[in-house]
Amino acid sequence: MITLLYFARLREVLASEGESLPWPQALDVAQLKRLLAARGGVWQQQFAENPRLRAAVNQALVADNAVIEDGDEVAFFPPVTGG
Amino acid sequence: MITLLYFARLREVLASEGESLPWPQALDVAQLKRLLAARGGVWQQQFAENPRLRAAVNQALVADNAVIEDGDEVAFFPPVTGG
Amino acid sequence: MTVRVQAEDFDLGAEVRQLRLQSAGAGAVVSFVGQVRDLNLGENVASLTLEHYPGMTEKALQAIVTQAQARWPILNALVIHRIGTLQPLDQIVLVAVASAHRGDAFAACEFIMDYLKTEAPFWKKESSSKGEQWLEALGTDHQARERW
Amino acid sequence: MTVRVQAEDFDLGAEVRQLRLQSAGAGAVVSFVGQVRDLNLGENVASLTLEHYPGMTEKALQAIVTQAQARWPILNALVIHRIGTLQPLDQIVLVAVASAHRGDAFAACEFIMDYLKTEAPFWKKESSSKGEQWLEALGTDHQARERW
Repeated sequence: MITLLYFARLREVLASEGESLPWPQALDVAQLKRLLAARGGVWQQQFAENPRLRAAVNQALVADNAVIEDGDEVAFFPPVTGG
Repeated sequence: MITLLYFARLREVLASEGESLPWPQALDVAQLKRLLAARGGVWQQQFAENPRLRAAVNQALVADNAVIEDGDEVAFFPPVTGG
Repeated sequence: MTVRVQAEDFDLGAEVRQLRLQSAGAGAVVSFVGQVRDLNLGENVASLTLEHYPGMTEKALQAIVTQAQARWPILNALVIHRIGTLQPLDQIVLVAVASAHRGDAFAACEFIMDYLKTEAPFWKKESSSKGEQWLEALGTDHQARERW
Repeated sequence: MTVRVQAEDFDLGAEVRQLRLQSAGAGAVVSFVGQVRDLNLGENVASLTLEHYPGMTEKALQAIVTQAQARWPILNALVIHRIGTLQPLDQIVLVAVASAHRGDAFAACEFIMDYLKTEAPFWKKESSSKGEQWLEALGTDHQARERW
């Protein structure tokens, strides 16, 4: 299983704070995004058509080729706007 | 007359906070320094042999070619070290 | 080096005082305070809500401070970032850096702010007379970070 | 824009709070506090005495702030410089700048400090275990000013 977390505008658009997902094999972030986009609707919009989407694996920002292992915490969110 | 003021280390070396000086004609800062250096001793050292001496006329930093008029306030001091 | 994420306000005077008295050899403390602007994007801002990613936020801020320490000989640094709902003129963020010489404190403080703006997981949602909206990241923030 | 030369200590928190609340549209306040180092030139400093040139000092500080205003879109600025005898860890100087965006506040605050260090008529005399001595101006301060 992996833990998925959604933040800020993405959380509102998906109407979800996160979820658990079975994770039988190591895939990368790009592959996870395709998997989520395949749900269609807002999932397709956010994970396939949103170049500004950011990803973190185990609380560190990563690029799309970062590999996700079973047990990882994966977060998706818009560009940060703190400070 | 002009008013002369000495500050910080210069004030201590000259043992003077300042003085008034008759000023019959407009001279520049370099000429005033030669006039003061002619007093000899520490005056010679400070006004003829001290390239780090700074001058202000009417409370604005000036170069040696600034002209001093009757009634002006002229200050001499070491490089500033505030902040 | 201290990093805090909190809903409560902070006391700039008390924080900087503690920082400078705890930093042996410090001659300079540079601090940055960000506040909620009373005018934003031309609309009256009624309030601003800051969301964050608990856990990652603290790690990201600590990593930013560690990078600053590696680049400048700083003696101490403090980052406080608020979360929750804030009103116009409320303080949002404090970054303070103590060092022996002022140039290092200025550089490290600005560096930390520039990195915080682009790497720390906070998001701002604004309530104004036009309703609610998430703030968009600014291109200028990314340019600011690229300088370093 | 405010410039003060005073023997009394100042309250960073209160001063910055006033500055930011009085600056409509301000999103950022950068402040610099200089303090008496507890170690200076390798000798224990017992105290530091600041002499100034009354009248010229205020004019020089005002001129420095005016230059900063001309160069950056700053909303407000404050300079407080202490005179008289100070102890280690006492505050010496405060420069605070409010602006809409942080880059301008950082630049203007550092510019004011760099100019103050080379143009404002203050002189420091140090009392240490080795006796009294006037501090020499640093070449690095002139280099810092030349950057701008």
